[in-house]
Order: sequence, then C-alpha cells, then structure tokens
Amino acid sequence: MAILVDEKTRIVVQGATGRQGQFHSNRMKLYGSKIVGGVTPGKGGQMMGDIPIYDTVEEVEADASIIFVPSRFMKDAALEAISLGLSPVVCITEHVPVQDAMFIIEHAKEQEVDIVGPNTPGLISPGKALLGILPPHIFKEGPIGLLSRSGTLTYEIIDEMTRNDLGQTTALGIGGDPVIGMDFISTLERFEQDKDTKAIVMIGEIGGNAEELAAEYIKEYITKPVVSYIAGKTAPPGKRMGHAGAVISGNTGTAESKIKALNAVGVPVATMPHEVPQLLKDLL
Amino acid sequence: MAILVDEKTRIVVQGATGRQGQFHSNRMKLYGSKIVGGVTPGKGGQMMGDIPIYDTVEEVEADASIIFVPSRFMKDAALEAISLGLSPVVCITEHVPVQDAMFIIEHAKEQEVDIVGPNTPGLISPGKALLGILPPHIFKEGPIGLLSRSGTLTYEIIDEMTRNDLGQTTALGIGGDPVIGMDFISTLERFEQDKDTKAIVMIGEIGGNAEELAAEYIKEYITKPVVSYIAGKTAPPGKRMGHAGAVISGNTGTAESKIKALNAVGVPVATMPHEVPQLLKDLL
Amino acid sequence: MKLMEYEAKDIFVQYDIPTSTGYMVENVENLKAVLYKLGLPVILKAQVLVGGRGKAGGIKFAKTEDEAMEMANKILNMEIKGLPVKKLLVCTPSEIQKELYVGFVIDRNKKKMTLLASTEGGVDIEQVAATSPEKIQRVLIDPIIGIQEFQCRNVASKMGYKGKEMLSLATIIYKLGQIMQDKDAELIEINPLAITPNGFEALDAKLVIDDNSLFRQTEFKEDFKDSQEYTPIEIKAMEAGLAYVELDGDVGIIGCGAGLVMASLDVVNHYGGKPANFLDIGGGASAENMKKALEIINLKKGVKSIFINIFGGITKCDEIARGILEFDPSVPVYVRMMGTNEKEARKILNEKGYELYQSMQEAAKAAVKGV
Amino acid sequence: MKLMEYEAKDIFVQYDIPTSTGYMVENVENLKAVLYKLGLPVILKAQVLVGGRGKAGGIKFAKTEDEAMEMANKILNMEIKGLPVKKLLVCTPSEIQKELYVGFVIDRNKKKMTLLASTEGGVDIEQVAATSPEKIQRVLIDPIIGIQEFQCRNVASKMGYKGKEMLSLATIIYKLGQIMQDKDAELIEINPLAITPNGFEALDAKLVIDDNSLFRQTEFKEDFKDSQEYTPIEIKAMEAGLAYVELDGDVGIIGCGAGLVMASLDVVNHYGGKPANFLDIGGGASAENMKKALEIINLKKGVKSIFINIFGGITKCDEIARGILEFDPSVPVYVRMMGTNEKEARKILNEKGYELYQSMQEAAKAAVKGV
Repeated sequence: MAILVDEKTRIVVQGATGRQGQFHSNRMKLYGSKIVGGVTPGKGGQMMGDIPIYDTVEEVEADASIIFVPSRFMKDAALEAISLGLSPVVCITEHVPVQDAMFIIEHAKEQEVDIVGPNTPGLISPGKALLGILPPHIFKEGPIGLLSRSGTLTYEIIDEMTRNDLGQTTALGIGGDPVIGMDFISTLERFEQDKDTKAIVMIGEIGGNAEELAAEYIKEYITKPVVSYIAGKTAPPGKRMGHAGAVISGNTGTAESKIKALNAVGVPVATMPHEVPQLLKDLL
Repeated sequence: MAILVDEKTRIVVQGATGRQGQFHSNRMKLYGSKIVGGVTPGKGGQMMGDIPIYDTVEEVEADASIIFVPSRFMKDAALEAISLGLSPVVCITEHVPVQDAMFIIEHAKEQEVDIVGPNTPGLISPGKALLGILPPHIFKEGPIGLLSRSGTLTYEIIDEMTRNDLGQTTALGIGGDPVIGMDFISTLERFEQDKDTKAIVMIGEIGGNAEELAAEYIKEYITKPVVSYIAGKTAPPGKRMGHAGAVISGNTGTAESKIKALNAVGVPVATMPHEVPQLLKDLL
Repeated sequence: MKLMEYEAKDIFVQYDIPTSTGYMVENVENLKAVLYKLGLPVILKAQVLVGGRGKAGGIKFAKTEDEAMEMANKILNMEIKGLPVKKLLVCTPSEIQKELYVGFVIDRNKKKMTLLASTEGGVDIEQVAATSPEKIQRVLIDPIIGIQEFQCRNVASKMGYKGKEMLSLATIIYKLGQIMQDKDAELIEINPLAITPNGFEALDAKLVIDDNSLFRQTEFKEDFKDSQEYTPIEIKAMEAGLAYVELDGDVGIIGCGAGLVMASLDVVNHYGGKPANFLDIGGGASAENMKKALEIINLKKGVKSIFINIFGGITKCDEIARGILEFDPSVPVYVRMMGTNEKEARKILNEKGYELYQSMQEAAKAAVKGV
Repeated sequence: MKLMEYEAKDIFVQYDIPTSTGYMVENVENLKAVLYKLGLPVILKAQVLVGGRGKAGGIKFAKTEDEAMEMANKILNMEIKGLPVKKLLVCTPSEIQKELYVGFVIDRNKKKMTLLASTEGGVDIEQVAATSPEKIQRVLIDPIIGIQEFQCRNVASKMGYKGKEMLSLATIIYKLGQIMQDKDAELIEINPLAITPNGFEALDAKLVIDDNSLFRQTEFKEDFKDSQEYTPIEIKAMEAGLAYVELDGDVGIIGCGAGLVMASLDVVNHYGGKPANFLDIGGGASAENMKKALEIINLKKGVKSIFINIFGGITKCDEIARGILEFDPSVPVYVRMMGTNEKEARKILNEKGYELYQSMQEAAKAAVKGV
C-alpha cells in the first residue's frame, strides 16, 4: 500500500507540452505511472510521444492531476481539476501568489479534494507511481513514509535511507511555500492510516510553526515511530532562505523551537541529514 | 406546530431603527414575536421602546433574523446573520441586485441557513409569531399552510379563508423577485413535514416556471391536498407586472402554462381569489 | 434596463470583444463623416429596444453614398412596433461564414448565472431551446466564485473548435461573463457571434442591466430615462415611484400590491372588461401616492371607468380615500376597500358620492358595466 | 516586497484611510517648499525598510525651519542598520490621545488571511501577542468570499467603540482589508492607528506585497529593484534568477535546492565553520547558472573557501561541473557531487584538479579546514 497514488491512479498532466511538463510527463510514464493524457489549451489533438494531448481536462478520464502551468495560470488550472473532483491535484508550479493558493486550497477543501503544493516536487509511491519531479531511481519500496518541505534535501536523505535498505511506502514533498494544501498534519494522518507504513520521516525547516503543530498532533494521534530533520539552524532572522516559507519572523519559525517541540514529544531529530537512517534503525 | 418560526424563536431585527424597521419591530413584538434586539450599526446602546439596539448581530442571542436595511446594505447584513447561523433570515428589503441575492442564497445554502426573500412580506405562524410585515389581524390559527409570491393578494385570500374558518399553520411570502431563497419546492417540503398542516394553498403568478416545477414536485412528494391561484392571466408578454419576477418572456412564464401544469397533477386552480376557500373545503 | 446595440458594443470594445467596426449616428448629416471613415458598402441598423427590426425594415444594406443617405433618412423617420427610431448604427458588413450564439442569463430556479452557447446562432435562441435543446450548452456559474476561464474553454471546445480558434472563442465567452458580473447584468447575448475570415465577430449585442444595481452601476444611471423601453406615461409613473404598465383596454385599474393588481386585471377580464393598465401603488401607500396614481391614469386616452382595489393590510383605507378625493378624473370611479380603517374610508368617500364595494368581484363587475 | 512608509501611505490615501498630512523629500532643498505647505512644527521620519529607526535617531521633531533643515540634513546622511537613508517623510505632528493596532497577515496554518486588531497599539504587536494574547482580536477571512464589512464592525465594536467612532474604525479596517486583497499583500499594518481630536489617523504604515503577484500588480514592478530590502549582491543574484542571502562568515556555499543549501550551512556550522552566504541555484540548474553563482560569491568580500553541494536528481552533475570550470574564483573550491551523471562530472573536474567528495559532511569539513 501507499498513500494518495498507486499503480492504478489515472493521471492527467496539465501544462503537459511545456519544457518541464514534457520532460516529466515522459519520465513519470517511463516510471510506470498511468499517464492517461496531457492538457494544454489550444494544443488538443496532438500526440506527445504516446501521450495524447487535450484542450480540456474534462476530455480525459483521470483520477488525479499534476500541474506544470506558469504561475499566473495555476489558479484556473487547479480549479479546472477540482471541478472534476480529481484528487490529489499536485501543483508543481512555484511562485504562485499566496491569494491564489489560499483560494484553491479553500475551494478544494469544500470539494473534498487533496491539493499537494504549490511549489512541491510532488510525490512518489516507489514501485507504483511517480506523480512529481523527484528522481525516481534513488527511491525503493519499503516501510517508511516520508514527508518534507524541501526537494533536494529529501533526495539527500532518501538516498541515505535507500543505501541503508530503508525503502519507502510514499515520499511526499508538501512544498516550500507558506500556504500549502496537504501539510504535515494531514499527511501524517494518511501515513498513520496506511497499513504498510511502519515509520515516518518528517523533514522540516525554518519558518512558521507547522513543525510545532505537527509535534502536538504526533503526540495525540500518531502511534508509529517518527524521525525528523530540521534545516536552517544557522539561518538569520528576516531573510527568505530560498523557499518563500523559509523565513524566521521575530521569534517564530526558528529551528531551535521546532527541534525542541519534536524532542518534547519523543521524536528524535537528526543533527545532520546522514544520521536519519541510524535514528530510524534505532526505533524500528 | 408551524414551519420555520414559533413562539420560542428569538428574533433580531436588522435595520431596526429606520422608519419601516421601527414600525414593524414594535408590531411584531406586539403580536407576541420574541424580538430580542434590534441592530443598527452606529446606534448600539440605545433603547427603542423596550427593544435594545445593538451595533452588531453578534451581540444578540438570537435564532432568526429579519432584515429591513436599504438594498445596498442587504448583502452585508445577510452575510452577518448567516455567519452566526441564524435561520431563517427574512429579507424584507426590495430592489436587491440579483447578483447579491444569488451570492447570499448560495452562501446560505453552504451554511445550511434558510433565506426568505428578498422582497418578501415575510411569514407568520398565527398565534405564535410574526416575522414579517403581514397584517396579523386577518390571520387565524388553523390547519392550512399557505405560500405565495405576492403580498396583498395573499392578504386578500387569507381574509377569505379566515372568514370561512380556514385558519393557517404558517403563511409565507416567498417573495416577488426572480431569485429567492425559500421557494415553492423547499416550502412545500416543510409543509409536508409539518404534522399540523392538513392542506396547502399555493399562490403563484406569471414569470419563470417555478409553479410548473412545483407541480412536478407535488406529484412526486406531496401527499396533502394543494389548492392554487395564479395571478396575471391577462398580463402582456415582456412587461414587468410590479414584481421584478412577474414577467412573461417569450412563451415561458404564462399563467396558462402554470394552471395547466397544476391541473395536470390534480391541483385545482381558482379562477378568482375568493374561490380558494370553497376549493379547500371540497378537498378537506 | 435594456441597452441599445451600440451601447452594448461600446462595452464589448472596452472588454476587447471583437465587434464589427461601426458608429452611431442620430441624423443624416453625421452619416457623411461616418461613411468617409468606414468606406462602402455599409449596413444601417435601427437602434430600437424591440426585436424584429430586420423584418420591419430597420436593417438595410447600402452600396453607395446616395443609397446610404436615402435609407438612413427612411429608417430615422420610421417607427418600429410603435417606437420611433432616433439612432442608427452604421457598420461595415462582415463576411459571415457561420453564426454562433453565446450569452449569459439568470437561471431563476438554479439561482445562478448560466452560460448558454450554441452553434445554432443568428436565430431565436428560445426557438432552438424549444425544438433542439441538445444544441444548447448550459453551464451554471457559482455566484461566489464567479465565471472561470476553464469553463469557457470547456464550452468552446464542445462547440467543436480547436487550437487558436478555441482559445479566442473561450476568451470571448469569458469576457462576456465578466461583463455580466462587473456590470450587474441580467442578460448578455451575442447573437450572432459570426465567424468571419478575420476571426470571431460580435454582429449584434444584447445587454440588460439589473435596475436594482443602478446605485452602484452609476455609468448607466443617466441613460435610464432616455431609454426607449418605457412609454412616456410609464416613465411618469416610474418617477412617481409607481409600477405602471400600459395596456390597450378601457378599464383603468389601480391597486396596492402587484399580485392584487394582477388579480384585479384578471377579474375585470373575467367579467368581460378590458384593462387599460396595471398600476400598483404598493403596500402602505399614502394619499399622495393615490392622487398621483389617478393623475397618471388620467393621462391615458380611452379610459372609460376606473377600478380602485385596496386591501388594507399595512395600507390604511382612510389615507387612500383622502387621496382619491384629491383628484377628480373625468370618468366614473369604482372603489373596493377592505381592511385597516375601512369604516373611516367608507365615511369619507360616501360623503362625496363614491360607490364603495367590499367584494373585489362586485366592484370589478360594476367597473366593467360602467364603461 | 516591502514598501516604504510614504509609499504605503500613498495607497492609504487612495483608499480614503485617514493619514497625517505629509510629503516625501529626497534632499534638504525640497524641504523648504514642504515646510511652506505644512507649516511648523513637523516630524521628520527616515524612510528605511528596517524597524527601530526611532531608536536609531531616524525620527525627529522640529519646531523651527532651521531646526528642520539641520535635522533633515543629519538624517539624510545617516545609515540605519547599514541602510543609507535616502528619503524623508515630513509630516505635521498629530495630537495623539490613544494608539491602536490594526493589520492583516497570512495565517500559514489556517491558510487564510487574518485580521488582527488590538487596543494596545504603538508597540511591537508580536510582543503583545506573546505576553497578552487576549488583547489581540483575530478574525479569519474566507479566501473565496473575502473581507466583509460586518466582520470589521464586529472587531471595531469589540475594541470598545460606539456610534460614529465605531463606524469610522470599521471602515478603516475594511479598507485595509481591501488593500490587502486588491494589492496582493502579504502583510498590511497600521501601527499605531492614533486617535486624535480629528478622529482616527494612520501614523505609520507597513505594506508588504507578495513578490509572486508582481505579474499582475504591475504598479509595483518598477519599485522592485530600487527597494532597500536587498543588498547589491542580493539584487545581482535575483537578476540572475538565483536565491542568495548574505551572511557574515567566510565559507561560501552553493547548492541546489533551498533545503539542501540550508542543511549545508548547518553542516558547515556544525564543523565550526561560518557560512558567508546562502546560494541556491535551484533544481535542474544549467552550467550557466553555476557559473553565475560563482561570480556572485566572488563579489562578496572575506570569502576564504567555497563549498559546492550538488545532489543530482533533476540536476545533472556533469552540467554543473562544466559550469564550475567556466569561472575561476581566487579561493579553494570543495565540491560534493552525487547522483545523475556523477561519473562524467568527476572526470571533468578531476582533470582540472578539483577535489571531489561524495559525502556532504566530508566536503563541509574540508571547506571549513580550507579557510
């Protein structure tokens, strides 16, 4: 088992014919994801390799969507996917205005649709489906669920895990923006429900207090072992560290606060990324 | 029993200190309605007779609201009442822009709040509560539920009914605008559920096809006898007959079509208003 | 309020909806300058707020300047369904390859704005709806979220368009929806939306603004009284705050409340009379309102008797009675009054010799007889 | 992007939010004309995008023209927290009776815009939030429906105001919310919102526009690069499409992906090094991106070694390797590379004598040692 997607999930790619969309459509299909069509308004009727291109999402029989359109078109594209009840809708696009993100997420909530992102690398259920831009070759099937605010840092840690024979049920990038759809808590909830997930890795970073809230949630509701890493211990206040959401404001959002909160509920936090596999082994 | 309001319903009056609001607040209270407060932003703290005036609806412990504010403030006032879950929210105000009406009604639906109106005389559960501007002295407790698109025509028919000893559980003006909250169907549903209502009078008029849809609904779901009157048999096409909603467009909205649809499902339609009591007696 | 074609097209231009180039002229003198700008041939279109102007000779094709001047002169001196033509829209004719329909209406039952589209344009859309409903696409628009671009692409795509044409059509539909929302419209229509060698073009335009929104749609406020939509007496009534509709019978009818007045018309008709009008003085009317109502009826030619039908709920009968005494029409008046302060009213009117009835049908009968 | 106080107040004026009358001046010569318009006394406020300008001497009260000229001269020649003061806002002082706080922020966890209000204004609102959270009202705004007037009245009323004062305060809050929505703001604040004998007055103004919205908030686009928010090197990096933050250590750090670069900083720090910067070339970076990254680091003074940390997922290591060879910094470079096309990269860099590491911690250690 896995969360959100598996080998049966029929996936439509919105913004399929752009540089990024094209590259990743093929890559996802190659990995085995069931890509049933691409959508680029005005380009319907073409074929992109063996992927048919449509003008509208409505023309495609799909269950889930992944979106690569430029940020100014994200709101419209996401509302199109939500209107058809596709879920999850994975918003890869970065630089989405926060008002658009809030609008999409609120509407998705009303329609009971899961939004991943925006500004996310997406997710992978190894051996089943890739619905994102993560490098699939470093992943491996196994019992660990991973959720992260970061992309490459995730790959770094996944790589260490895979080398240590700690495969993954699903790995999900929740996205680096301040306002995102699936967050630590809603993703933790899914991993808790997933029978095959035996332990969870949660990769956080500075900014906001999502990790602190996740710690409270873990204490209350998560029975499976959780291991964490928090990036940004040396980040100065008031500066955006790459991700729009990674900024310490005043006293909130520091790595110290997050590490403290997680340790307080029994979640070990690795000092350096490569220590994660050992912490996992200690708990399994 | 009665529908929507009874003697226990705590009512707040929005737009209470205007000419209309003041007159009808006192009149409703005099009738026995439980008026717990009036709201006029900026006039909070005053007393209007023995009715306390507040700045915001939030300050009043109420169950239902009746709104008398000028049309440009209707949307805001209704959203204020809806935000607190008050129900029903009776919108007496006329000349409300249809976009505002649609917005209010959609939002109320999401929040499971009943909107009556706009442009309605409101409703009365005789002997229990008056939540509107109807003249209470012509009403009488009894077993008939009445719903109507018109005000004075309702009074005309109610007066005939009361003279013929046909009292009412609740009489409700759904309003004369094209887009209204509680409509024939949702009101018929309530009367069907109300144990004390033994028969229903439905007063329609030209414009739209709400009566035709109501006829279909009656056929399918209403077990109680229904009697009707339809105004506007001599109205010309394309002209608004007083009510914003009372206009025949092309072939739709004619009295003939409505009468035909109602007759087809066994609902007798009075030729003239004063015939309603006899039709009721024939069926009871 | 209905806008004229040229007014609606001005708004289309603001929203970048492609329309055929054209200018409005009010007299033949201005036509010359317009012809100079447009070149020949031209189409001359009478600007009136009723349908069927083509059949009535209100739309003409002119190949030469002389022809144009002559036709303009003719159309500007014509009446269409009783409305004098005061303005002409002069356009360059388009090469029409196909005609579509797109528009937005308010769906009263669904309580939402609805997008309508059909590949069967240029004809009466209600006709299409009645005979081939499957040829019309209907998309409900969420009143809180508003029109979305993807909805317009869905419609354009289902109309059978692809590529750039699909995108252009979707954009036109989206802009139309935005006008509907931004301008508080009750109805907006392009019929026909033509396909020409230059792409899509709005050949006609229909736009009805919600009268109730004029407090915020201030750009239309001053147009209101110029509008051809109402007869002079209707406008007078409107100014007096009364709801008045002109009919062609001879029994003048005044009542309180739209439903009651409609019923009064029906009852008069039932007894063989012909209503001359609909006049609603509203609930809680004053003596002044009543007086004005009588004045307005008096303006109408051919009224032979007047039926006043008052059910006193909020309305006070004595107040109405006083109003009746303030104006003396030249024809007999039959008053039916019931309800609040009925006795006082009866006394006031009896003293002046008015016939008073308690029953609506008796009063109606009398008024019909009195003609 | 943060706006200066005077820019935010210009927007307030457009929305009819009462602010103290004032003018921006960039030099002492312009001050005279302003003093003529405003009269005396005046307050001179340094326009900088950092807090604490009052304590730093950036806000002065002047009673005479000479005093004003002297102080303006002083402030315009000062630096506040490293930022040179280039502009002054000159205002007529207000008679402050009480200071309130009103503002809107984005609540990341609730995923909604939130209205904040407190009767404890004029002080750091985060301080109030930490010590007396009950003194702050928080109202979540539905992202689809947007700010509603009644919500503002509720807040104004709970702040203890009545009558006209309540209505004025509610209107100010509502307008502030509209600016937040209309201008795609991330943050808007009036702190303090003063009560004066003339009513409410915004004495200070904070407004941060969402950088991601600049494609539609075109009025702010040109301000972007003038902004004091970033150091010259940061602006250069931004123009090159790279995320760069200046720090005060000596180990230059370049990586792909924000999280990985943050982790790189942490690891360097763990081994006793001091990061000189944060530089993210992003996922899937090109050789050109890498070259530019090195150029940017090279601009920064005091960098003694450079740590490049690449995890090749979408990023191709050989591409990055080629980029590294295109620019030769004057300090030693320690490269850690893993993943896609690692072998080719290794070959390319080994040939030119670069030290290559597979492990992030080993590379970090070496870079710290290399200082």
